[in-house]
Amino acid sequence: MASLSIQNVKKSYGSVEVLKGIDLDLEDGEFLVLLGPSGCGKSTLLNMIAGLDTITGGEILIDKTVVNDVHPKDRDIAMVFQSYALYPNMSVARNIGFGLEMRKVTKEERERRVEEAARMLQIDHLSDRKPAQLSGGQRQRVAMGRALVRDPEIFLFDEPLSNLDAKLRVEMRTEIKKLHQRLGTTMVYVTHDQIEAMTLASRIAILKEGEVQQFASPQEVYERPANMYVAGFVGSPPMNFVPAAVVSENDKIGVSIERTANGSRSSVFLPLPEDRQNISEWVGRDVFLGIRPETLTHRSDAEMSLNTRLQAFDCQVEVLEPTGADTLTYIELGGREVIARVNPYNTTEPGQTMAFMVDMGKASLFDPKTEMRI
Amino acid sequence: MASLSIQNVKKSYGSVEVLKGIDLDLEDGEFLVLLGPSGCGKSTLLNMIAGLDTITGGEILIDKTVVNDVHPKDRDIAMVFQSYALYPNMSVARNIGFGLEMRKVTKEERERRVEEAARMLQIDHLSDRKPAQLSGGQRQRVAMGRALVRDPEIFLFDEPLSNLDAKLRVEMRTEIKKLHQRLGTTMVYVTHDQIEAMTLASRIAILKEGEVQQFASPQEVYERPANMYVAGFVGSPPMNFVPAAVVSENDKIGVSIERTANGSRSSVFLPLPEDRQNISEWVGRDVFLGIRPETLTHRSDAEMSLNTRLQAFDCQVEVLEPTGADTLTYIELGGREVIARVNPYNTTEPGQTMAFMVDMGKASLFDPKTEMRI
Amino acid sequence: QPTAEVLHYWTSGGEAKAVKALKEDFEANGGKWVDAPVAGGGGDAQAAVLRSRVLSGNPPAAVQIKGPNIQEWAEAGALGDLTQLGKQEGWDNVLPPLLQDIVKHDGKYVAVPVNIHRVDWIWINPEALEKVGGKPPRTWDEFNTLADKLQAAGIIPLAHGGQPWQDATVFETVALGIGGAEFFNKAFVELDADTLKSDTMVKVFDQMRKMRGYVDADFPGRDWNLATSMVMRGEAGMQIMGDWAKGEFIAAGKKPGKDFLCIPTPSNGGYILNSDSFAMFNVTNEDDKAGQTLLASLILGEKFQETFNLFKGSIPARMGVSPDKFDECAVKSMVDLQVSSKAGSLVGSVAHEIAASGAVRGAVLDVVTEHFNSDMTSEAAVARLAESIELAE
Amino acid sequence: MTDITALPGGKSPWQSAARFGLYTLLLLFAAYYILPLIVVLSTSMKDLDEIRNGTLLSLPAEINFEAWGYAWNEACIGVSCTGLKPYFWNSVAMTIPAVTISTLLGALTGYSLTKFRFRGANLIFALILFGCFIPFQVVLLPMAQSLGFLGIANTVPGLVLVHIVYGLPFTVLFFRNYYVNIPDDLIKAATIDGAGFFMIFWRIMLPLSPPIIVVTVIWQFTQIWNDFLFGASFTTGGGQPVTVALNNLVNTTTGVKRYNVDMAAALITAAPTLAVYVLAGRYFVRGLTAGSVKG
Amino acid sequence: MTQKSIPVKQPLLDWLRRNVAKLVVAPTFALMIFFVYGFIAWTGYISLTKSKMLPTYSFEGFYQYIRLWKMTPWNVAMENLLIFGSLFILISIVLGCLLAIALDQRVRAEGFLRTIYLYPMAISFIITGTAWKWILNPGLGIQNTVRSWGWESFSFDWLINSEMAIYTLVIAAVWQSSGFVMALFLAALRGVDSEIIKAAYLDGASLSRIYLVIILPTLRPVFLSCFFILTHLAVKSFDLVVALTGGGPGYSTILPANFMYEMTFRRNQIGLGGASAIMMLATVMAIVIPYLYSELRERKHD
Ligand SMILES: Nc1ncnc2c1ncn2[C@@H]1O[C@H](COP(=O)(O)OP(=O)(O)OP(=O)(O)O)[C@@H](O)[C@H]1O
Ligand SMILES: Nc1ncnc2c1ncn2[C@@H]1O[C@H](COP(=O)(O)OP(=O)(O)OP(=O)(O)O)[C@@H](O)[C@H]1O
Ligand SMILES: [Mg+2]
Ligand SMILES: [Mg+2]
Repeated sequence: MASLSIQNVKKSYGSVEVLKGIDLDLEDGEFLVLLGPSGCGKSTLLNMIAGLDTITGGEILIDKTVVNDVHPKDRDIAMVFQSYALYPNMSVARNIGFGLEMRKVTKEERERRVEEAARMLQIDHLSDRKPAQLSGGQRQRVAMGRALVRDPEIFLFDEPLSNLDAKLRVEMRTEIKKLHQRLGTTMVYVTHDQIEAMTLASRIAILKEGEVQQFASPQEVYERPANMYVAGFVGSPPMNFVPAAVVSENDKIGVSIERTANGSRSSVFLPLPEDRQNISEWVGRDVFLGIRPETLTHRSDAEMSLNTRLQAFDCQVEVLEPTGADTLTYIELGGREVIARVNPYNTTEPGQTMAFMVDMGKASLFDPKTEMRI
Repeated sequence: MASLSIQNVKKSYGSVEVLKGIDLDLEDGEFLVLLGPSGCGKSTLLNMIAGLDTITGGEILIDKTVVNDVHPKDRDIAMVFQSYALYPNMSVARNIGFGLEMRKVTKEERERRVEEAARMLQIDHLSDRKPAQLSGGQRQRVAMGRALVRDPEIFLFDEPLSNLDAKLRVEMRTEIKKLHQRLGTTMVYVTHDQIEAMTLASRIAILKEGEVQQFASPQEVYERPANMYVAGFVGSPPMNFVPAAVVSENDKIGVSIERTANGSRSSVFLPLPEDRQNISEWVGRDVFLGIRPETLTHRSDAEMSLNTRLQAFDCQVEVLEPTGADTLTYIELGGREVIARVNPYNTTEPGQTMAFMVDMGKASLFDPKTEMRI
Repeated sequence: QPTAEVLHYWTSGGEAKAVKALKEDFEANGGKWVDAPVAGGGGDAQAAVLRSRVLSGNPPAAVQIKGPNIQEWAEAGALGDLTQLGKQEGWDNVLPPLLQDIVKHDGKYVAVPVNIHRVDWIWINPEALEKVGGKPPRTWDEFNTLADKLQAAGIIPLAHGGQPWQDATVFETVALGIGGAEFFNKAFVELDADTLKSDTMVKVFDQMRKMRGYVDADFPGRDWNLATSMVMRGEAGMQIMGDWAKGEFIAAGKKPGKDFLCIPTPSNGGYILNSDSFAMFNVTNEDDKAGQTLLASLILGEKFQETFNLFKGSIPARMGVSPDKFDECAVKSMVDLQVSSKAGSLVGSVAHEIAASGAVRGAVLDVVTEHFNSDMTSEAAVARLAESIELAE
Repeated sequence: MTDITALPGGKSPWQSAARFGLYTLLLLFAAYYILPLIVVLSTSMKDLDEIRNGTLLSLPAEINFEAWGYAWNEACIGVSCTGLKPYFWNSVAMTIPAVTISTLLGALTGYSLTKFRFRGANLIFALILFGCFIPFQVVLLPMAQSLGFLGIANTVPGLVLVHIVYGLPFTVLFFRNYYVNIPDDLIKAATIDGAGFFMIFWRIMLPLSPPIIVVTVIWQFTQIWNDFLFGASFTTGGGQPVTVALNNLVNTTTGVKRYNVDMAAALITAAPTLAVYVLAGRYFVRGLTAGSVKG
Repeated sequence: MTQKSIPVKQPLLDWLRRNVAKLVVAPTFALMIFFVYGFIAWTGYISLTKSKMLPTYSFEGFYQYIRLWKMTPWNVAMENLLIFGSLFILISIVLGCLLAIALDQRVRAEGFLRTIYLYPMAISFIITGTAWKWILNPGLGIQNTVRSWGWESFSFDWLINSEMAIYTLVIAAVWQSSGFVMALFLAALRGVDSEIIKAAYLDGASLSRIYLVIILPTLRPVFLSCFFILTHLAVKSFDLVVALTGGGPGYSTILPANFMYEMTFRRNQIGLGGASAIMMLATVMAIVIPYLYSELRERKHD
């Protein structure tokens, strides 16, 4: 276990700057998820932590020691690769034990540790198989085993679940979570799946084009996204952005939005909760109102009576998308298509008007110019 | 547009029977989703509908005509492949127009239709690119365009979204849905993603090992799964199966489940709603109680007062998995790990006891022997 | 127009000039010459071509083959009949009987001989000879003495190329010299097992072992003409080779008797004969037939026999050609031929496929060359020779 | 492979020593491979005196292309002194159709075997493939008979046929292994689009094939151009390919042996295949990856 | 939209459509059946006759085979094939592999070196044979050159030494083929998943370990391909002997192909030649058939 500190790290391939100065600080035992779209430089950063790629600028510290010039094998790091990178010619047991073999661990000790890791991952019955004879999920476990057995200072995961099917992905996600809870080792995990990021991370770093957009806990990222990019990237279905104007009505500051109800267009005023009344300088200006689909749902008087931040309005339903547990209901707000997450029992037909409520306590406002959170 | 009828269709490769007698009937304009795990024979069936694979037994009828011996190109079917199967050597426009070219449509007509399709899919600015120069989502659109432009009787889709990332998948799903609403063409869609199936289908056929498990509307499949396989396959997180005993208490038939509360074990009785009281022959026998995570949630007295089928109980929380919109809460019921979907604001710490409620109106009972729905 | 496709392997030195002379003569007489040279290996490559041409039903009109091969092709019915032309031109009267035997099958002419080569020549560099004060050897013992002297003087005694047919060439001159003509024929024509295993044969191989000692280290694979030029340059004292070697000397502007000496290898008036001939294959085309007739009659014509053999270094196949223009070596060859023919010491070459069929020749070559290139004992070689010849039949 | 030399902590003096050793090894072997070419090239540019007096490995005193011109235009092959020129064009006339047809047939066959897996396709492939291993000497005689029967013995078309036949196993092998990796979905898509067998081949498969076409063409071209056995056995006289003429030329001497001419002639004979390798060698390696190596 | 109807069946057209692939394969297949299998059968039959100058067709049993195996040159040829073949294959693979690994280290001028290693494949031995003969000839080539540099006792006379001449064939054959092997290996090395190498680095393996323990074992298919390509080259070798040693000294360097050629064409022993050809084929088959079998079985599960 070790702390990890990344200080103004840069990376260029030729004239292309792939990482533009990354700063991240991790405590001992933290679980960092690097989240970002394809090509944003996640793998590059991970490779640099592992020492598999040189650093163009900045410093990487493990346990407060600069490791820029330390060879990968001396960094005491284990990594699980996206393609698993199992050695195709070796048996499962040999694959897992190879790192120990290279480090001259005695045969008995090695066998003991390999067996232990295999049992933990429930692949002990596969010890003699070759990787080609394993299913995707089993391969993934072997790759994990190879990292586990080493008992390193830091674990690195490069999209370890992206090759698995949806069902297995959920299972393995939970296992990784449990593993971290049990071992408490510092982990860095790369993914572009925001659900994985949310469920696993103690802190998330969201990258875009080689820059960190936000570095915070999952809850923070979800509830108070630093900018529209983060807000749109995290959450599925994504946050709705509704063009709105900040207005003051009856001494309350709120937003005014265009909407269609009963076939005619009109605007609706949604007051902001008490703790968000401090933005008087924005009155009269346009903003984006960010609403997550699950905070925009069918009107329930019972709940409204309990929570004063819930605000009701009517709107015409355009498309319905039942997903089983919920029905995604598409409405038009402020000229944009907006998704509401509605209980399947409370839906109507497309074209009908329906009563909605929105939790303004969980809404965000964004500056349309800078796209930053207000 | 055309109706499609699949009558006792069988397929064997050598001695391996891949499809074991499939019966499906589709009206004009329906959207059929074939859902099933990898290797269950979905692609095989689709290929047989398209005429790309011979039929070992049974008949396929398009518009009431047997097409078993009709060449694919004469069936007037368009297909979108999982790998997209774009012609790498042709430009986007050429790819889209190739089917028309082969059918000797005049150049002007062809260009007109290609342009129209490209505009509809918002890829008209990419006409001159080669597939290698496109992103995944763009390729997917081109593949769609190639099918669209043909204006066929039936569309076939073979996992068209499985190569896309999560975000894009959601977007494209909606577009396909809209497309179907606009064109009204009969569509057959293969996937192993149950969310896609639920949101797109007018009817779902769930396959397992070459046999249809259930053929019904998405709602029917979700709410009244024919057996535990279907119940477990559809829905994410999947339905919880809790071992329970059917008992009669105070003249009400219900189920009795073991659970942990306040650190000690006890059993809880959950009465079944009025309309499910007709299973007196099961009293005293063991069953599986199927509960979907979203119907098992934190106790809300407001809702319980409105809905009498909601039943409350306490239980000890084991693991928490926040996904942003909801927090998946793991509890132990009847000796099994059970997932409840809880609002992030209503969670406690692991190890604490929490009050839950379950919607027994949406619960299913299964025979542990046959695994069929009771 | 008379046309003749001529398949031959005369591509080197004097041979090439000689065949050119034939071509010019043929064309001067209105014929159309289609040249089909197949170089390499003294006819090895040509044999494959010929076989494939015959099998494909499209043989060349005239093919340079010789000895028992002619008989075998005739046996297979592949050769045409020139008897009529032969009668017309009186070949029976002008061809030596030995040659008639070679080119006739069942009493019919199927081929025409071009020349007579003598195989058993020693080519000597007179300067080298003078330097060691030796004189041309008349017995193999003298040969050995001379060779020893040359070796002592730092001159390679025997220029030789290590190719099976060259080894065999030396071998047959030794065999004739030590065993005599009767022995030679008994062994290699009648394939008499006792003779093959006789003590005389052991002696022959003993002499071969000596010869091996007179050869320089670099000999394996050397072409014969390179060996010849070693003699010319004085690097080596002697070479045992047929009279085609003379063509090399002449082509290099050397004069017989002055710049080089030709003497027969030691034998009791023996003469090893080699003769090139053209076999006329069955052709159906009238032009080709006319070409064959024209070619055959030209080849046996006095004029051609003279010009051709002057280039080639050999002597005419037909009798009655004036020796005036021929050099002293050739004249000696002509004289010796008559003498040995009468004395019955004229034999056909084994190495050059006159006396023995391809298979027997090959068997002999195998053993001779194996013996020459290893330290096999003479006894072992003799045993191997008998066995190998038996297998070849 | 990854750039292992650029790893952190990897720049030790030991590393530079290894690097030096690496280059020494590479250059040493480069010498081994290049030596015969240098010998041939330098000899072809020397004059006869220099050849006789100098050592074999010494470089020519001055560059002199006289022998080249002589070999091309004047050298004697048998009795005709035409140089290699006419034979060179014979080879061209033989190689081009043989390469084209065998490549095309190989492509079609490979396409049929992989994309239309009818029953027995694998067996047929195995049977065809076995043809790669047949020693050519074995077929000379029956081939001669067959060519005679077909009436194309001793003609260029006959030779073309021979080369097509014995080139086919290789071309089929290359194309099959390449086409196996092209997704079947592409064929299915085109079938649904209404394209027929040949249309798919022409419009989809061929445009995807350049890498393997390069490999096949290079392979076939060198094999056919360099062939000696068939050329020597099935042709005579003026119709011979250049390799046979080269052999005849080298063995034809009129007086002195002109080694410089022989070597120049050898280089002229080798020029087309050498050029192909130097110019397209890169695609060759690349195409091999795509075509014949799996795993 | 107009009503489109499903067309009626057209029997002939349908048949053609269904069978076009087979029809396309047919000519190639027919050519192979006739020109490969037919010819093998013909040769096989001829080997059972007493054919000499020209083929004859009267059956004689295994007479030629018995003769064949009694003949010293044939036994020498087979022995030579064994020595030459095993050395040639072994050295070519080791050298090709070594060079490929060396070239894979991001060396400068890789393209240039690769071309140099590869070019011998482009040239026939008919062309380079003379050059090799000179280089290996003690009086002209390396020995002479080294001696002229002053090392008088240097000796390299394998070409003219009947014990060693077979190794000169190996030298020249390796020269010609190892570049090709190198290309195959290089192509395969370029295809190795770089993540596997990274993983091995993290596991603490050194470069040589990585190649030895991880990369080379994964190249098994390439080794196999090379093995079969080289085997068939070895059995087919003919030009090489003709150009370099002419079978000599003596017949110490002949190979079965040369023996067969000599018997068939030079010694008018077509039957015997046929028998030796069949023995050569049997040698190849013993190696190739198991390979083809495993190759095609493996493919089934792709
Ligand atoms: N060796 C290289 N040379 C040049 N550019 C490179 C190299 N490796 C990566 N890149 C570029 O650097 C950028 C970041 O690559 P990286 O692999 O880190 O992306 P990523 O975030 O891991 O994406 P993905 O989710 O697709 O794995 C990409 O634009 C890529 O093209
Ligand atoms: N050509 C074939 N020969 C033998 N078996 C085959 C062949 N094609 C498919 N199969 C087998 O048939 C079964 C069904 O295959 P199919 O491709 O229809 O599955 P699928 O449901 O589409 O799976 P996936 O979701 O992975 O695409 C599989 O077990 C497969 O192994
Ligand atoms: Mg990556
Ligand atoms: Mg499929």
